[in-house]
Amino acid sequence: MGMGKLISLAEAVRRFSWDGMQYASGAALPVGSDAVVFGRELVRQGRRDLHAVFHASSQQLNLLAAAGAVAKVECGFSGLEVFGFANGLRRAVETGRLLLEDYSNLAMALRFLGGALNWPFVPATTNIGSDLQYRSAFSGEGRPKIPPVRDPFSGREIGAFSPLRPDVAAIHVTLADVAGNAIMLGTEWSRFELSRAAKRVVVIADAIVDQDCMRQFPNLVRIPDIIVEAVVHWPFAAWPQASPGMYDVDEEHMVLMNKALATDEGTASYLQTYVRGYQDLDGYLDMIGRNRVEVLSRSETSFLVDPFRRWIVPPEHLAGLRGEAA
Amino acid sequence: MGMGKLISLAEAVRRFSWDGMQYASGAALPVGSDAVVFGRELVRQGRRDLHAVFHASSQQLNLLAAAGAVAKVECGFSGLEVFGFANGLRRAVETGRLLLEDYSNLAMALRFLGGALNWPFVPATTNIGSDLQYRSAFSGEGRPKIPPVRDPFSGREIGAFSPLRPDVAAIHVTLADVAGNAIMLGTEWSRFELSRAAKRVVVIADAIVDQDCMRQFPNLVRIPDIIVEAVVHWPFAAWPQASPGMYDVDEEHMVLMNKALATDEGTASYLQTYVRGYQDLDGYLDMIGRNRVEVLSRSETSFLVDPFRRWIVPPEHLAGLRGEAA
Amino acid sequence: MSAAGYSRQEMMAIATGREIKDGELAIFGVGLSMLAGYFAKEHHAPNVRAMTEGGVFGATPVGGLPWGIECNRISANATSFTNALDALGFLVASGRCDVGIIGAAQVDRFGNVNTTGIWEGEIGADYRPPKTRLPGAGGANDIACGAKRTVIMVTHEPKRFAERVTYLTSPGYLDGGDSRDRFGFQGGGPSAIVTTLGILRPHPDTREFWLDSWYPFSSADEIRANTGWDLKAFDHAREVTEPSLAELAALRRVDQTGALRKEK
Amino acid sequence: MSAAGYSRQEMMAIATGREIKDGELAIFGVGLSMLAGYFAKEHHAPNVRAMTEGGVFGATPVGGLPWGIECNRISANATSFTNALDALGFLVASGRCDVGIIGAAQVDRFGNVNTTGIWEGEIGADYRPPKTRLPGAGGANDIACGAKRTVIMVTHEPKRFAERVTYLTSPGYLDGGDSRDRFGFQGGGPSAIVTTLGILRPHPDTREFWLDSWYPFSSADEIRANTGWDLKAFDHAREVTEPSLAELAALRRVDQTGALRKEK
Repeated sequence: MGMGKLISLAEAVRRFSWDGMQYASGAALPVGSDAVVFGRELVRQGRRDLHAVFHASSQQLNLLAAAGAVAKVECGFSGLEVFGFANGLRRAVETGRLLLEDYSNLAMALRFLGGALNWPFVPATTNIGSDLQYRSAFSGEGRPKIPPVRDPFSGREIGAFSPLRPDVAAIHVTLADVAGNAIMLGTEWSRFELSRAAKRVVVIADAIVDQDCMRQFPNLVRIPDIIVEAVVHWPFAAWPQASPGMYDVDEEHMVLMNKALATDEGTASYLQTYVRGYQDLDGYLDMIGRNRVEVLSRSETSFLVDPFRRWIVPPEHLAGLRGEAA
Repeated sequence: MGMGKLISLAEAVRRFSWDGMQYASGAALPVGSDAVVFGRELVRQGRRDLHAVFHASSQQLNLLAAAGAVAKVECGFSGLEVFGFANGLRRAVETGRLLLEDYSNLAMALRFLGGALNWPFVPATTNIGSDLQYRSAFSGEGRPKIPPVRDPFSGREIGAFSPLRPDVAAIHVTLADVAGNAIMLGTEWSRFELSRAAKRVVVIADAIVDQDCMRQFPNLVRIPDIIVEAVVHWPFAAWPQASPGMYDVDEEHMVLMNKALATDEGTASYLQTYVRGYQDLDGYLDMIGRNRVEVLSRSETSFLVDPFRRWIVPPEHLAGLRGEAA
Repeated sequence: MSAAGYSRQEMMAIATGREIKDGELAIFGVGLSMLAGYFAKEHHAPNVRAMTEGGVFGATPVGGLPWGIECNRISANATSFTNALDALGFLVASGRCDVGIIGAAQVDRFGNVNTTGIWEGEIGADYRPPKTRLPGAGGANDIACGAKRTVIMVTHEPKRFAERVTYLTSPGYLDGGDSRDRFGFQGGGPSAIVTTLGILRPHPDTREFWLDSWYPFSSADEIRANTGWDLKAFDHAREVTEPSLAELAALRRVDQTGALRKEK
Repeated sequence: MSAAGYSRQEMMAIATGREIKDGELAIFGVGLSMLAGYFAKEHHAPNVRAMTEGGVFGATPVGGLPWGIECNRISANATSFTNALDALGFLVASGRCDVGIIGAAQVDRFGNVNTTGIWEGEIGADYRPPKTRLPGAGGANDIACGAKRTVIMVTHEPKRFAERVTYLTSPGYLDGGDSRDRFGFQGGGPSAIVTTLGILRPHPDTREFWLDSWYPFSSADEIRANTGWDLKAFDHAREVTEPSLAELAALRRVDQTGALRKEK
């Protein structure tokens, strides 16, 4: 297939990341779909000084912050839901190592929408009148955060959000073909808008499917190949978070990871074991534990993938589809 | 099922339309998905003075204009693509009987988006600098059409679209359950945004499916039941236009219909035969012609419906699901 | 668990759930607010039209409390998945949503909520790092601005009930009176603060939160002692009706993992 | 069909198709512009990333020219269906689309397009009904504003080539020079007007359209006689290369129904 964009995770990070870039990922809530493994690879390759733009926090952002890879963050939610505060992120903010600019979850979706449309600003009818409008962690940069704008019809004043156009977005999807057409199962959060707002898009797919799957379900292909630079195949890419249809949250590792990231020593140990502790996909699944992989795969949501299983390309056939092999 | 909202077409028009209302439909291009049959019923029930808001024209708008049911229109495209000018609409505009306010196709989508968000205005980076901005068929109403607004970040001037919040939207969908969850096959145009912008939504479905279909494919359910007032089952609801997966464009009738609507006599004759010429769904399909129904159903796109066929409720089982029967 | 056979948190969840009416369009956050919402659906509001911030529609959580609002436990039986723009924008910020339940780390006399951070003293004019960073706004700011009314659920402790929040994450009535009006929010503001000790409601004119009711196991005095402003009481203030057996049974069917039964 | 074995419209479609480069992100309207675009894909731009206004991606029309851009003929083998906001907004008005092909009922010396209506005389300050109502803007205004460049396809007749369009539906270079700049459009404006007689291109300074080339069967004089403004010619103006056999074969594979072979 001439349009093949399937490359390895390591290659994707080498080609589509650099120190200081504005990096977007996830766009999902803290326990759901996010390209967590892309963040692990960013740390493995030593990326620094990232300006992270996450719709909501996730273990990826928690890890990147703990590892000192991130200088600035913009997000709508910085916790881990019932798993509590994101300790790596929290520590980096409290010590002043990292500047976190706060918005709401709708604001982040709208800022991606505005970036996708390339608007100069986005109308804000929420976030105004609160400290989300009045306080800015980036105030030193001299750019207003949510300045007022006047509705020309009624004359009333609302706010204006700044649109986001991240340099690179690593987007977790459930299924992709090698050309980059992608299907997300579960809520999209703002992955649809983000995929258009970002200057470059890399999709990280739990499974690769034949393009016939996309032609059978074109309405599910919310990320078309024409906007995708590269496709990475990586099962359990969102681990320890969930991927609806594919696997459940690994509750035990969620707790272990967040506890580790609460201290420098814990972080060092976590990086050693869970970030540098594998060489390839096989090693990664060994690290999670084959038994746990099987248990997490027995999700109540598994039936959501059933209609697509016949098109999933067996892992042993994927090597031949790799773009870089040529 | 307690949440059943399935009612007859006649009942839907009785309950969800009135003279002078702002009525939105279709949101599809002229040969595609549109609730054309809802427009036929509006004419049958003698609705007048409608303010029609159509993303793009269609044979429905062509018919409503020809029948004198519409006083004002806002739309992005007023032709019938390769079938030429929409003669009913064209005549109504040229004689001054109907005021047509022009926007572009993106503008209409954005105005629905703005209505869905309940924004006071929507940033306009297209339509500005052209007569779409400078000329208004509604200038007598004293409200600016696309006034300027200044970007508070850069200081540069762009335009502002007025959001749309139609009183009622009749939205054509491929599949719906009786609670109102709906699946559209083919491009959505702006039906997603319209379904949120409208104050009341009636979905007109080519087929009714069991709710299990929605639970198997929740990502395809872009119109959830919680925003739907009523569901109408009407096969060939978009005829003579196409419904991807269900039936092709009836090219012969597209030409016949548009030719008829080019004159008063032709319109009268068309109304007699094709608007008042049936009593119920059976009569409607007879009117189209059972043979033609079969031919049009043999679409190159039929395979798009295959994954959902097992959940389609046979017509003979639908009577028991009707909300009004109780 | 109290001698009454239910915990303070269970009482709070039930009192919150009673605020939800059948048929309403409602948005629930994660954790306790979701339990309160699904309790209402289970008990007296079977037709409540519930959604999550991410656009999960038609679902009832399976296997206990979801760990997050995008969790597989709430994705296993949804009828529709859309996105955040839809749920928080089209349906909430727009003013279409009837009621939202939000939590608070800190709440003040005008129902303003802080979930962003705790600073020592005033923050001051320029940015400085918080002593304790909290999870931020999430969708709560959008719900506080857009939902027709909000219910704030919060553990009743003096440190949480401040004269003025240090950081105003989600607007209540701002400075009270009509000060909220000038922002043109579609939503009407908080109709109640439901706590582990009782219920506060806004005075119709000043918008200051006054004591509306206490629980069988608490008292007006206990509530005043745990509130950081000079709490006034409505003339009609009274004791809340004790949870019925049916209510408790419904709540515990929803709270399968017993998250609320652990006394805090 | 001319003696040359191809029609004027076929020449126009091929000349338009030659403007499309391989790999570009392109948007095609319905009818002739779609034929020109898919000809390019068939002939020299196999990796052109084509979409329609409604958000149909990855499709090649089956069974001849689609009757509309949402037609089943282009819906039968798509890899993605999204929506108008995506195609016209996220991908075109945003400035991401490389090239768009649009038609015109009337075009003027600065490449402004009218597809809205024909009036007798000036419209005047207030609204008055057109003598002939045309189909309106569709997505053409958005393409004219947002695509990095546009190609205007139009039958070359005096009535269509006006000093100034009566109604300016889709902006070219407005009043010429840098007058387009003040609107901040993401797109650069029309790079060519490809007609049934030849090709006009904008002067780099004045942005007035000048004669760039004529066809084997036409001439500069014929083009001038059919143009409603004083048409200047570039020094480099020359005859267009005749369609190759491969080009004609590719075009006719796309134009299965022979829409372009009927001489107009």
